[in-house]
Amino acid sequence: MSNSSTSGDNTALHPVAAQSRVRESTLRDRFMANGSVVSIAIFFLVVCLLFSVVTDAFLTAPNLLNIVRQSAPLLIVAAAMTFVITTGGIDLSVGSVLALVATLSAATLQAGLPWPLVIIAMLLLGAAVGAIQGFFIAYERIPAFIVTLAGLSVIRGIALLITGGYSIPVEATSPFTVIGRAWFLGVPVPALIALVVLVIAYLAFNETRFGRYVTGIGANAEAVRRAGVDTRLTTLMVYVLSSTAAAAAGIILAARLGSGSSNAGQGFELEVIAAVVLGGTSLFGGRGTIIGTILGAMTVAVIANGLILAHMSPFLTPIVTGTIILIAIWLNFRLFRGAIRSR
Amino acid sequence: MSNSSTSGDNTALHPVAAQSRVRESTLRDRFMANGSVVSIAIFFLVVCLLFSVVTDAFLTAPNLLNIVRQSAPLLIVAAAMTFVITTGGIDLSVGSVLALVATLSAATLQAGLPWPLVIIAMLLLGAAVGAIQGFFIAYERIPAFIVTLAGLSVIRGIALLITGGYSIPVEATSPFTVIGRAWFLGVPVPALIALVVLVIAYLAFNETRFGRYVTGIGANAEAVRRAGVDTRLTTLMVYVLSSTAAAAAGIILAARLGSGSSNAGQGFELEVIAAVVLGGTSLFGGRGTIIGTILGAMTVAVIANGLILAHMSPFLTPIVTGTIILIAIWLNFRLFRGAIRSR
Amino acid sequence: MDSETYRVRMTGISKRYNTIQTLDNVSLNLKPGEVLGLVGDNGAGKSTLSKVLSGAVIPDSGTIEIDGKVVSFSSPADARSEHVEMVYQDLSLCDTVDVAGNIFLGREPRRRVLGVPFLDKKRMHDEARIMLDRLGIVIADTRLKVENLSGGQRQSIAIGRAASFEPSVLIMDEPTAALAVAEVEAVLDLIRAVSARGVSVILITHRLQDLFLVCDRIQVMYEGRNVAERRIEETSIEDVVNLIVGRKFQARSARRSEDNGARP
Amino acid sequence: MDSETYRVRMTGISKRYNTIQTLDNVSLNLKPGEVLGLVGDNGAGKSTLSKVLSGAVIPDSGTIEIDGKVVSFSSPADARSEHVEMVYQDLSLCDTVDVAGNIFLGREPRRRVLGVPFLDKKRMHDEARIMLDRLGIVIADTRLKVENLSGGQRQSIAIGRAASFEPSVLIMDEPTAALAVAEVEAVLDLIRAVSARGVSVILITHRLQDLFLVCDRIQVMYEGRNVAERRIEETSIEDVVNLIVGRKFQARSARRSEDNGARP
Amino acid sequence: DTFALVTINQQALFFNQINEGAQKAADAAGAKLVIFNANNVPSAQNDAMENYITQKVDGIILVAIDVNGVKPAITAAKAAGIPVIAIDAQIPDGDNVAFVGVDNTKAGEDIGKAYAEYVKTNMDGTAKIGVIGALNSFIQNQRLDGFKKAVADSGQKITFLDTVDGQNVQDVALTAAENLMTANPDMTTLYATGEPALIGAVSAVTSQGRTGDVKVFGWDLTKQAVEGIDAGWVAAVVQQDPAGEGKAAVEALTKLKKGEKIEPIINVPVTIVTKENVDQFRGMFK
Ligand SMILES: Nc1ncnc2c1ncn2[C@@H]1O[C@H](COP(=O)(O)OP(=O)(O)OP(=O)(O)O)[C@@H](O)[C@H]1O
Ligand SMILES: Nc1ncnc2c1ncn2[C@@H]1O[C@H](COP(=O)(O)OP(=O)(O)OP(=O)(O)O)[C@@H](O)[C@H]1O
Ligand SMILES: [Mg+2]
Ligand SMILES: [Mg+2]
Repeated sequence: MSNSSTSGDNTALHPVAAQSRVRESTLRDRFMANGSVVSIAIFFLVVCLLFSVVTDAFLTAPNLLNIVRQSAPLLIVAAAMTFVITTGGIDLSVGSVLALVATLSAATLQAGLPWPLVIIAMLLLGAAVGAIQGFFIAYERIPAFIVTLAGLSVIRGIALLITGGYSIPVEATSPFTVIGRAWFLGVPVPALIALVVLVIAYLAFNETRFGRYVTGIGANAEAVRRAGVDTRLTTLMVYVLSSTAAAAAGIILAARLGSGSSNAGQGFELEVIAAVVLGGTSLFGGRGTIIGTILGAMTVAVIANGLILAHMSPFLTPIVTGTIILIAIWLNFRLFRGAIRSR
Repeated sequence: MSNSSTSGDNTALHPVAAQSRVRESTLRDRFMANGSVVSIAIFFLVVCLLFSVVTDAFLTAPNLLNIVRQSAPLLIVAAAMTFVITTGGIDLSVGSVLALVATLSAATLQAGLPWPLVIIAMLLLGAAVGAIQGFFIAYERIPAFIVTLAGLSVIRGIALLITGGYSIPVEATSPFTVIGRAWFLGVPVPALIALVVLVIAYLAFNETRFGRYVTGIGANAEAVRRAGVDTRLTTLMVYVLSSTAAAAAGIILAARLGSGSSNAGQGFELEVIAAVVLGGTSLFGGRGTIIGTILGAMTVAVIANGLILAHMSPFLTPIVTGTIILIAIWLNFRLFRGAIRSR
Repeated sequence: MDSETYRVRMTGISKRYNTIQTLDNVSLNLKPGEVLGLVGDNGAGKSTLSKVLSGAVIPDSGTIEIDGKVVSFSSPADARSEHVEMVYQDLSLCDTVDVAGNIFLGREPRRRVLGVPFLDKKRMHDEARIMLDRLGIVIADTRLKVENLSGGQRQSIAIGRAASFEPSVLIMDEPTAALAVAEVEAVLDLIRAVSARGVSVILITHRLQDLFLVCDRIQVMYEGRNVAERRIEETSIEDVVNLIVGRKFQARSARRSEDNGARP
Repeated sequence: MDSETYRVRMTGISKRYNTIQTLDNVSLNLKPGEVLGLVGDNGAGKSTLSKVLSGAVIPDSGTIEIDGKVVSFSSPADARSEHVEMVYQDLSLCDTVDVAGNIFLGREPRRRVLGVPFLDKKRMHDEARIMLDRLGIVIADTRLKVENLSGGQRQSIAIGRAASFEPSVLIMDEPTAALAVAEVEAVLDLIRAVSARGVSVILITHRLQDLFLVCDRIQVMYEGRNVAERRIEETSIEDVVNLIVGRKFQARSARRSEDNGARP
Repeated sequence: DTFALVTINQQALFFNQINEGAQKAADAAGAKLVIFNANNVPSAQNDAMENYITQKVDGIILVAIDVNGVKPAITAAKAAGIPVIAIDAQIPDGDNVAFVGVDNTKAGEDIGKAYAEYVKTNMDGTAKIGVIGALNSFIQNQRLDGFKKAVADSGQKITFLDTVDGQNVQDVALTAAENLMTANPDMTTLYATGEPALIGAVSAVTSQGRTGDVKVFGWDLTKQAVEGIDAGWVAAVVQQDPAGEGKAAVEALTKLKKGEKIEPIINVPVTIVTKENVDQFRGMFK
């Protein structure tokens, strides 16, 4: 090979290896890389700090435990919804599934079924509802929005039909109510259940193939399919997850309220999706974070709690809530500009 | 140039020009190409046919005019929402804007403002609300879901604050009510307004640069930006459109009901989005159709009307509605399999 | 020739998309260890044909035999289980997944903790690093998401993914389009190495000079049809150019580059 | 040389993405009618540098002069108004928009009906057809959505878009990567034609032989820095290869292709 | 004959009891009753009434959400010769032929008086009260206003703490009530303006372990409320007679059909349920 290069050096033609253009990643880099989670974390802390200063009651153990107990259903369903949204899907039917399970568990308990059986049956019911919806979405390729919107309507309709509009009481003496009301090691049982669910969700999302494929499907479903993954089954499974989580939330709610009503969980789907999106998961799929979702859900719960503790007029509450969220997110986006993608 | 090719023919080396591999597009091809619109059109016709057979009253002029009058607000806002969703965005605040405008127009009329001024002021208010939300979405790059969810909360909160939870009556003698109740050339005025809005929306969507950029932003916002288009302004404008449309709907509603209530338009956002998605517009952006949206909205309206006329038990109505929609869409997807993308 | 000696036999493959007959009765044969160059004009149907073999596209008609056995691929998973791997022209990467995750997509190594199979991320990153080094590509960190990588870096990831898992048929759809000179050499070396191990390779490329460095045979497509097949010894760049274009064509960019430096 | 004679002068351009210094004090000069070949290894920073000139990326520091006037591009619209056009490596097409719509994106011809400016779709389709024919690409219908086109067809649309609107600076980032042989020729002809009209062209490519057919000058980047510049008469493929790789390198795929047909 | 009943929702016992009462009366009169559920959407009520008018039903019974917003539809019905009877919420200056139901402001005053009396006798005349309302409900706002008026008139030392919005949904009301109690540890009484609010209030008092020091007042009995009354910490609940209202409305329409005259206001009395008279309602919640 003829060599007409101007440099005769045998190894390096220009002095490049001397200095690397890649520097070690600093703390700031890692902050920026996880911009959306850091952003909601800061926001959460600021909100907590604010309410600790403004009200006396906020930073007391009973109040904090109250908050986690109240938000257990939200946390559980939001964790599952993170999977759904990360695939680029959506599940609008969770509020209806919650209502159906709440009424059905009250009704079956009233009919004399033993409580462990009721719980198992309800979770299976949730899984079945999710599988049906997932079938239409994953195998028949109907947009998730349409399928779960139809589901929302049908499932709440069934709850209505079962109860005839009455709310069905659960005997306060039934061991079933333990799930919603009891304490264990100084922590409310619903909070413990939520904790377990969240840990499992975190591991499944970040440390298993399933979680990997969920992210991949949201980013490029065809690429994942071409990699030989059964994307349809994976997609179906996320809806099974979200419906089962909604069923668990319904059980907890019925146990806590001591009653199953078909109007339970009205608007719950929006609340759940809001928590997930606030946490930094993208509605376009491919980017999800369980930690963000937890922070998003807790932020919503803390604001609702704190405003009441601060004796905010109920007429001002929705205005203040919306404004706080918007302004805080905005400040955080300015802080992390460039690190966070709007999509 | 040395020629070592095995064929000596000077023009064509293989016989290809003889037969073209592209055939004329047939009617079926064009059907398939517009799969989602054809699908919802068929569905709409089937539903109409069904109710014509099942009920006597459905296929009467007064009833059909009723339907269009009732669905005017839905049609107007859904047309605007088609733009929003086609950019890949979403506007959850339309129901709240509708309520705010309905209450404010009743309140200002009561305060003695002349009705033309009220209408102009309300439309401007809608535009301003849209511009504020659009600013956060387009210029500050906060996800549309979060911005408009905060908007939903804040704006309805303001409506609630203004009315104190009561509804404000509009004098039945005020010319303002013409907008909602009068007839012109045998057609209800709201229907005429909707018609004008729809024609303009159709032209803007398909025949103008603005509509082109809306689709382009949904498909690949960065590509449109690189083509030198001010994508931020375009994005802001779609939210101005949707809020202004919601304001117009609020005016029509207040005029028709003769009352402004902060309860108006609860859940309206879901209804609107459902009509748009049912029509074949993709929630992921880049694919939108105004004709589909019109058909989607009319389908929803016809089902609601038909079930009432058919004396369906209210307990069964949600179940039947959801089931009809799901099954019909499913059959259509099977029919047009391959022609319709699930995203 | 006895069909038993073929690794792949595709016969009568046709595929229509709405108004366009993308593939029209196309055949393709491939022996073990053979490197086949598949060339043709833009839109000739090369990618579609190779996607049929990788299971990503289901043909309207036609049969596929692998090692003499008729197969019917209803999804890429089926093709993968027959050890058919493909580098797609559009790369098929998940933008929000990191480099190692993309390479191992669908085949992530796992380790059991308390009986639960978790991803073995350390192994993924270590092995990904080795694969990338073999392709000579510089990527600072296998934990980077692929969305921000350069065109060539992305392409290497797609190649690494297909080549690293013991394929018996390896389809490469314009694998070197975005690669710089040293990386192209590495890919050509890779093709030589795997074919020496008995892997059958289909190489689709518009860099015609590369064909003569690695291919045993060349097949030319034109408007969705087979039009010619040549053993590499029997042909020349000029011949191939003419076949692709469909008439005599003077392509200076594909000619011998003796006149380097001379401006037109 | 007097700065007045330059069409483009970029000096001291730097850009950092998180941990990686993608561009480090890079300069680039370009005279009217000149064709500059910009080469470098994968990930060297070629695309990023050209995006800075097209306004798609805002650099951390550095200045850009166009025709002796300092400009500051805060968006591609600014660059377009200075007649800088670019073919992006990722093509930047809107998949759900049709072929003609993509070519005219941002510059749609309009006609007034009752004073309202509607799109002049007929003109768009007619002119798009003419442009595509000039590039020698076969696309059945300009009403097709680009999402289903082949890789080469998509690339021609991106080229047609940038080249057709009287640019004064035309940047082409690997415009021929997916093109077949005849289409490559057409693009090279196009480059020659526009540069003859006084348009300055920056051509980024890994097909080194093409550089010698159209370029006046070659600039080599390495790991985000300028490392060499050569007039085309003073260099050879081997030299360029060595500069790109950073050491002496034998690239048979980039060598004179005299030994066509000889297997390794 | 076909009568249409346009209701607010079917998730509160109250409305379902109206439906049942009306259904029974219709069966007795040999008429057909069709029911429309507006799911809390005001304009849906308007739409449904218009649909029934085109279908020419023989009479419409209406439980209005937005009392002003249904007026045009009522006027249209009158013009079409279809009588409309309003239940539960009176239509101001409406064209409806009659109103059946409770005067909510008045009943709010009644429970307010009972509350003031309770505070006077059992709590030495001082109390702090929190309210769980439903801001989007016209009649529930009336119940609160009447209550406040009576309390102010009573001259007892009663402080109104916060009002929280339960949005007429049980679980929302529960969370709001729990937070209300945390915010006001010194609260001694609670007033809930509707059924979901009362269920939420009762669950919250139990879950916070405040049954010893918080007395609950409210509207619309449920099983949980009855148990609270038995235990003593639910002091008084306004019980309406929704079935009676439904029945009265259908009967009025039947009378009209026969050409008889009816009263423009048909009052259905409420009962304030306390420990003394709870037994007569116990049967409803088995
Ligand atoms: N999914 C599809 N829908 C419609 N048409 C398609 C689809 N896929 C491919 N085509 C059409 O089939 C033809 C062949 O496409 P293909 O991608 O196979 O070409 P190719 O030979 O790989 O070209 P290139 O060299 O440009 O990559 C093109 O005209 C393309 O428009
Ligand atoms: N938006 C971004 N975020 C983070 N890193 C980036 C971004 N854009 C480019 N880079 C990094 O900068 C480096 C240079 O990228 P660039 O695309 O300019 O390379 P290139 O010279 O065009 O390479 P190729 O020949 O492969 O196209 C790469 O290492 C890439 O990972
Ligand atoms: Mg191809
Ligand atoms: Mg590049």
